[in-house]
Amino acid sequence: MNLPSAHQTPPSPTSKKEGFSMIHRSPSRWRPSGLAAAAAASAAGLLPGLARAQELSQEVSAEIAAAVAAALAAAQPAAEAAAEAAPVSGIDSGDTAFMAISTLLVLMMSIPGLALFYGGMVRSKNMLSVLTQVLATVCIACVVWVFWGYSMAFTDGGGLNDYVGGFDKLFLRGVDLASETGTMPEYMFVAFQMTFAAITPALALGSFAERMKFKAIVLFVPIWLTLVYFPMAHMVWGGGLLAQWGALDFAGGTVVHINAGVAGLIGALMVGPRLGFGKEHLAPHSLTMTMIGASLLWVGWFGFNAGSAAAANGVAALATVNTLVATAAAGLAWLFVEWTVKGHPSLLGLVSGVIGGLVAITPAAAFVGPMGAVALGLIAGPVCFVFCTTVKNRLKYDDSLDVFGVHFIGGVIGAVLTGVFMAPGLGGQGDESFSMGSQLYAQIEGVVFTILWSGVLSFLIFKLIDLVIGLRVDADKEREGLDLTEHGERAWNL
Amino acid sequence: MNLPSAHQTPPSPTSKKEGFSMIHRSPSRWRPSGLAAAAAASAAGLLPGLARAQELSQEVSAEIAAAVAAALAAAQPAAEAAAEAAPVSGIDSGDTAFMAISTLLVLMMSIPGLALFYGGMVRSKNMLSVLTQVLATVCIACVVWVFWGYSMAFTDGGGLNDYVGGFDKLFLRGVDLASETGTMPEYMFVAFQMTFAAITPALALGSFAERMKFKAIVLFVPIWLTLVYFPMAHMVWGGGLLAQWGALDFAGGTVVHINAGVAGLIGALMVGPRLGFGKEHLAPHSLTMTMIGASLLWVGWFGFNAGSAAAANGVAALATVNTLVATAAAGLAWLFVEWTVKGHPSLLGLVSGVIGGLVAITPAAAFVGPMGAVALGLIAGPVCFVFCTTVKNRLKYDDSLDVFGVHFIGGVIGAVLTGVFMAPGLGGQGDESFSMGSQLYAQIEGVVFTILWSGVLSFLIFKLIDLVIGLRVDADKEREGLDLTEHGERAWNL
Amino acid sequence: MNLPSAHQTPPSPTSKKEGFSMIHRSPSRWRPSGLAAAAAASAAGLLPGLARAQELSQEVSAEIAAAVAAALAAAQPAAEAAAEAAPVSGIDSGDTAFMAISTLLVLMMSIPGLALFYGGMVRSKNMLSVLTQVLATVCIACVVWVFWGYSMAFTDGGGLNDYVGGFDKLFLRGVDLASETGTMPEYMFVAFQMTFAAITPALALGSFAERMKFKAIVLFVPIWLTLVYFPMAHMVWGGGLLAQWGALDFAGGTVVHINAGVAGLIGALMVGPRLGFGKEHLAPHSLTMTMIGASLLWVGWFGFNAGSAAAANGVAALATVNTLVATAAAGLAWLFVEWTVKGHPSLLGLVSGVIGGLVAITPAAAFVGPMGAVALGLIAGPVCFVFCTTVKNRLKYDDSLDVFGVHFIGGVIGAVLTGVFMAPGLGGQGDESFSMGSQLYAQIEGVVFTILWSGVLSFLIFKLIDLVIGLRVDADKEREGLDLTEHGERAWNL
Amino acid sequence: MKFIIAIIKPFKLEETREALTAIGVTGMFVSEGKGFGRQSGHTEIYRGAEYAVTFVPKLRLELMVADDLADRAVEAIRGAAQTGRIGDGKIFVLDALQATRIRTGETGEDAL
Amino acid sequence: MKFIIAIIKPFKLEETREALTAIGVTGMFVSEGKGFGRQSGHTEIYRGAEYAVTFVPKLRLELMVADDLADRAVEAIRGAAQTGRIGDGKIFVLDALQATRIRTGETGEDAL
Amino acid sequence: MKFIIAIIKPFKLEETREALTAIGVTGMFVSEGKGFGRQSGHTEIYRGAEYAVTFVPKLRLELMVADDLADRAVEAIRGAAQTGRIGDGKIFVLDALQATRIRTGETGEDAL
Ligand SMILES: Nc1ncnc2c1ncn2[C@@H]1O[C@H](COP(=O)(O)OP(=O)(O)O)[C@@H](O)[C@H]1O
Ligand SMILES: Nc1ncnc2c1ncn2[C@@H]1O[C@H](COP(=O)(O)OP(=O)(O)O)[C@@H](O)[C@H]1O
Ligand SMILES: Nc1ncnc2c1ncn2[C@@H]1O[C@H](COP(=O)(O)OP(=O)(O)O)[C@@H](O)[C@H]1O
Repeated sequence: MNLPSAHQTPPSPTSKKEGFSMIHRSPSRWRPSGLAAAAAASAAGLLPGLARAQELSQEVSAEIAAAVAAALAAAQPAAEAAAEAAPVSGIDSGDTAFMAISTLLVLMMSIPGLALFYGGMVRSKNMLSVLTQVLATVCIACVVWVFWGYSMAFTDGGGLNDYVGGFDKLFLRGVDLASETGTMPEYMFVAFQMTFAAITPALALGSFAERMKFKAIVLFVPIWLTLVYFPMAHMVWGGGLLAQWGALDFAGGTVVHINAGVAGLIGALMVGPRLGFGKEHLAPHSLTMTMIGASLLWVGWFGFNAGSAAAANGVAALATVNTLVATAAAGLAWLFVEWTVKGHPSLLGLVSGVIGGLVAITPAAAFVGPMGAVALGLIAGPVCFVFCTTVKNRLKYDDSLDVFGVHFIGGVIGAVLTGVFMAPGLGGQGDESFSMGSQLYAQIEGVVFTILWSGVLSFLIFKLIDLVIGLRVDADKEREGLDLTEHGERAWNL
Repeated sequence: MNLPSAHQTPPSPTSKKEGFSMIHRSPSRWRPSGLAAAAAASAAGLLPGLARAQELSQEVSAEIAAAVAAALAAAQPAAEAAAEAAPVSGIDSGDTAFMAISTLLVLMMSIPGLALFYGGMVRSKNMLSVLTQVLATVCIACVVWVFWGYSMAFTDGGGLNDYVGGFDKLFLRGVDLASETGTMPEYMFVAFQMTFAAITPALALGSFAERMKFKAIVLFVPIWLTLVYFPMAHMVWGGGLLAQWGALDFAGGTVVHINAGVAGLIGALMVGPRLGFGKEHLAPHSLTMTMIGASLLWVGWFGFNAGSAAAANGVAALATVNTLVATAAAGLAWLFVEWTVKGHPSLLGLVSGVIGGLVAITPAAAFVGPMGAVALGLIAGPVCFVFCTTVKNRLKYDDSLDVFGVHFIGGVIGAVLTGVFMAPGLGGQGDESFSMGSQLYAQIEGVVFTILWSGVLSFLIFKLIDLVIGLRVDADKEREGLDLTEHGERAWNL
Repeated sequence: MNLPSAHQTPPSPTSKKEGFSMIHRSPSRWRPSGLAAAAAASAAGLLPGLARAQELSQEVSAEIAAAVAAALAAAQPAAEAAAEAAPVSGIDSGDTAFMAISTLLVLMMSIPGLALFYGGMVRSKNMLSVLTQVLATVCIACVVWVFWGYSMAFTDGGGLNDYVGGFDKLFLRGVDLASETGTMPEYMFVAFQMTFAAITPALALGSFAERMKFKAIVLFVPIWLTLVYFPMAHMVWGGGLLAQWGALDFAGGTVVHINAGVAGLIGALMVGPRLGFGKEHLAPHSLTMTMIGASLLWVGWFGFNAGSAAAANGVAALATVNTLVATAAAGLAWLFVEWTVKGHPSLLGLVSGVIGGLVAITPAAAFVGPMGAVALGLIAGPVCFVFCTTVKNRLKYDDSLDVFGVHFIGGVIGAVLTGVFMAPGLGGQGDESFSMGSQLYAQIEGVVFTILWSGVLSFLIFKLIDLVIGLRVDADKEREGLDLTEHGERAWNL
Repeated sequence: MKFIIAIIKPFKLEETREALTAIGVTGMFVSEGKGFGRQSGHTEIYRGAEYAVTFVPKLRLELMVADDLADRAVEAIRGAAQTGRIGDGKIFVLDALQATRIRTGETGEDAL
Repeated sequence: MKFIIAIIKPFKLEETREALTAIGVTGMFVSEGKGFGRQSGHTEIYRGAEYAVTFVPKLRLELMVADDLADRAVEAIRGAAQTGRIGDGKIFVLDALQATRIRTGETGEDAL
Repeated sequence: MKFIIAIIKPFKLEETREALTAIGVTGMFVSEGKGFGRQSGHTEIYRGAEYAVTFVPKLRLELMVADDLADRAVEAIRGAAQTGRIGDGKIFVLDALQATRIRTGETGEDAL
């Protein structure tokens, strides 16, 4: 495929183009062609997709690049000498600033965004348990990421490279102030990807909220990250299997949302429904908090989607527009469908549509055009609505906060329809070689693989934890609320 | 006038200077003078003010620019060849990163910022109605903007160009990854301006909160945007009438705040006062939420004001300082006046002053110096205080959340005093040709026009909606609260 | 020392290197060597540390720089002429964008971050008093900063320069659109530093919350800023005494956290314990708000720490990673220690650890490696835990919100251990000349000086205010709550 | 003395208090709660889940009055709290043995 | 008429209401509060401070019933609210003098 | 048995509970509310709007006690809840017919 996203390693890096793409940025990177080739080769090693996605619209043939470089080299012998004598940086301050803000936006998505979005939907006696679980998940993920996660996701895995990376960068060995990834410092890339690892397991928590032991969650997160998430990230973004299949995922539809949605559902099924589910009034204790959370998720999602362009450029700008309009369309679609079907346009419906739209646009963020994004939103909103209302009620599983109905379903819609709306005829970024049939095939292949991988392994992990310490709190504790019984605190003393 | 803001098209674009201003940024934009002139011409077409405001402090004569370009061209024939053969990008990654963050900051102003600021001030039974109205407004505006809003605001309107743009970019036709506006991708400019279109009608909602039908709001927003906002944006920022008059509005004092304030007041008068207004205790249900909202408004307002510089430069930096100090001064001024007059320094007073200060500095953000900004704040705080307390109580209109008293009054103060504090003698950015008299005249002309335009059209729109579906909910529903009756939900179940 | 932070002026500026470091950024700054030297000299004057920290990893000898410049000068005589004729800007748009976002992130730390973090921990009857105090402090600090604070901190103090700056830039005299600091506009530097001045006294407020008169706080803030904070900022970052001693403080461990922690403790001791302290249930009224606040503090802290790199580069990226992992480690450490010792893993414990970790990594942010940061967090969490639980209970002082236990203790741990973990053998950024012994000595010297300076002066200020207007509200008012009695409002009307 | 309990619609509190003050009642205690009766509640829908809420918000007044004031107090409440629509509430009268003012220790009608 | 007050565990409200409706009770008033009794509370720890919370959350039902319904109402509550574990609560019965329906002015059992 | 209702200042709860426990009271129920009486309220100002809030926050205790404990209970409350300043509250005593412990079905004084 010729439209890899920022996270992604294209199957056959076109090193010369990459070389140029790095050249035409800033004088500190003007290099004679020999150096350029070397730089290109090294850049192609890990994440050439980064530089590539940035330059989608600006590609110029390598010959011209070489000519420019040669001309300059001729005019500036001293510069060449300097470049050879000293380390030359490929860092772009604008891109680095952009990735810094993207990093903290994705952090803000988890805390307080997701924590509030979820916390507002549980009963007030379980509010703190949700907040604690999300925050602890983020903390655990950060530490595990720099210990072994980054290495497992973004280094060469040798014989296992199709599935997982290796241990070359355990404890960030070898990463230093001079390391670069694309046009940013490697440390920034480490931080940006860290926040993705943090939010993914936190998303899954919503499915089994209000009844899971905190101890079980503290075990689940690092094991699941290690066995499920890091390999998935490697397979999609680190040059593994799915990347080779050509499945496109701009910002994490499969790796993050489908993955978390499946894990959540498995967890919900294994821990069982909440006491009183289907009988008692399990109403959200504060839709105000849910709305704040959803808003911060939307705001933060620019870090997620536009940040996945890995540079402040046209691709990021397109992702920005799409992240606005797909979301708005999905929110409105849910709202109006609910208004028609249930008689009231609810805030919870509107924000649910908003999140569904954000999820759906994630894999497609810069592959589709703005009108494709609107269409995607208009589809995602109502389909998620049907799953969260009718389907869930039919099947009677207790996915407390609809992680499956929103993140899984939204993720699948987005992943599959990326293969449709990227068609140039539909305003997408596919080029003349684009074939909807084969792209759809690759997309569906990616989705199915993710479901299987995440489903089977998540099941085994929950099973193991259940055997060792048990997944669920006592009925009495559940009734009194996890805040007091698990954490010894109370959320509101007004 | 020679100090246009970022949004603004100066009456006679000075294309050569623009050419240079684009040149002295990044090597990818070094062009032989012929290309430079061409680039300048195209840049001058739509939004030359962008590039221009950026360079306020750095203007160099076009002759020198040409000389530089010529010298370089001589030294680099290959570069010239390359530039001719390939598309050359004028994108600056730093500016693009800056506009990306500005875009999401303005989104954050609406949600959750404004939603919480307003929501906290209503009674708890109407909390969700406010949150839903604001979020739905944002969603509607996003979709309408990419459908026809952007085109109506920022394309040439042909014979009607004085008042409104045309339909060349309906559904963003013609905007693609390669389109540029100033030094950013056009998509980013589309996104940035989208967030302004989203917050403006949302601001007006505060005037008629707690009693308007949701259905009426869902109708009001797209109609008002189409008939009132898009033309106003065109007239001030898109090269229309007010731009030609020389009225200055750095970040949206007239287009956003006066416009919304007038629409809000008209709405409040037409829907009538809330039941119990003037008799019952209509106290804010959560000043905590109001304070969170006000804080996020302040934080987000940097996107609004500094972002309006359209580049990460000295102009943006000055707007940043001013947005800090004018706000702080206005907050303190309201606080101390209230302390003296009413006996208590209230939090609501402090945040009201803060918002009043933010509104007042908006049109003036980079036209005045920091001391002018402090002065502006010290004036805006107390004047808004008088309007929200004494004047409103005298006239007995029920502008629920003081949109008129804060946004309209603050906007007028800022718009008019821009004509005063931009005087170089008062530390402002006016140059030797600045004449306070004629600038004041232009400013007042702009304000009066906005009042008339927004007032008349808003009246007609509300009248129409009232006739078709009615503006107001039943008394019983109003008493029970809009949350339960309109949205079927409840904000707090603690 | 050879690893100064962004805020810091190294004892002997190496002007030639600085000259180069400015050269290798953007063509607009390519200057013939004569100009380069001049630029270097001026840059070295105020804040050369800025440019320097940016380039830590990229230092190239000045000779090569000069050669490059000479070669270019030879090839571009017209460019030279242009550069001499016109002002040449050293502004980097990426760095400026980065500092803009850092500025507003630090503002967001105070409001709503800190306000909510603190407000959630008090009883609901005092919620608004905390919010008002924090917001008013921010407003006062902004105004005082542009009036005289910036000048006192960042200009030459003549004979008193060891302790405090002078009055050259009173009311920002001499700062204009063309002024630059490092690679950003000076206005941006003014704004960034303003937000540090705003948060520091706000941090101290937590110690004496729930009983101090608002009037006393309104007096305390400007006096304390003037006598304590501005001189400290000058001594550490403005070229004063502590900078000369070689004490390292990347982002404000001494200036901000130790300083505020000491002032807070003094205030708490002088105003006395709250009524009912040690007897009644003084439980936090909303840990939800505290969690939102802590999350926003974490997110905003990137502005604090990474922003202190003053540029979007590898140093900022390292600070970003460290600010993630030290924090996560500290949060988990507190959580698990509390779980073991007290039986429950509480949310308040987790967020307290998070804040403790953020404080501890502040002085060390880009001086230590990621594994050093994890170690720092693992130490800071439990030590702060012991202070906030055991030590405070033993000594029976009523530091309401543990400003001393978290900010002072965390700050001291971070400041001292910076001298340990910056050792290259421990993954830190110290170079071959690094000596742990002498660095530790400098660090401790800095800490002790800060304690004395802040302690003595804060005591005198509180004493003075107590004599003039009294520090504490009446017992009846304290019992009814400050919200109603001091501010005439009520936080929640649900 | 008589102990009177009244369940009323929340927005009627101020009028009711005024009516009681007018006839000489000097004190009362008000608490919030939810009532169940003829007045139907509402339905709340949260995503897929629909909840029929049978309770409606009400206020509860309680006041101790001298015997001779009891009937007038009942009448005052009835007059002020009435809207004529379902759900207006009830007034209950119980007999009481004793009242004490905590501040002074006075008992009986002096305590009111 | 009898005035019945019942203190119950919060999650037993719905069952209790249904049991009462089943025997013909048409109205009641519910309020929240906290009870002190044999059932022990819990400990909350906030940083260094430990608080033993002796009160536990309970609901309070009150309903006026005709004399002949009183015993059955007590029985219905007992049956529905019982879990058999400590803290189930109490039912108190008081004698009442009068009831008035605010909407209509009806009194006595007609008012219920 | 006697049914005692006490309106007290909120910060006096703990002392009052202890005083009652000391004389052998084993249970009670506490709810929040607002009182109207001699103690004046306060004024809240929100921008232009001033509200005179006539109600002040109070706690309401209710407890059923054996006849012979009633006087001592009233005395205990009075002693513990008194500050001597206006607004200290009231204690009301009503006669009760019956008490039932939901858990066991015990009635009368055994139920307390
Ligand atoms: N038997 C009762 N005992 C206690 N409270 C009652 C009783 N019946 C009704 N109520 C209270 O009175 C309120 C109003 O009663 P409802 O039957 O809805 O209408 P109306 O007052 O018009 O008869 C109810 O919400 C409930 O709180
Ligand atoms: N004497 C009493 N007067 C009023 N309420 C009481 C009394 N004793 C108990 N209660 C209420 O009943 C609740 C349950 O009582 P408790 O002694 O804990 O258990 P049990 O109901 O099993 O006897 C208490 O929480 C309290 O609210
Ligand atoms: N007649 C009454 N019936 C019920 N409650 C009363 C009555 N009078 C006073 N109260 C309650 O007692 C509280 C204290 O009464 P107040 O007159 O303010 O002071 P004091 O207790 O010193 O007489 C009031 O706030 C109210 O809740």
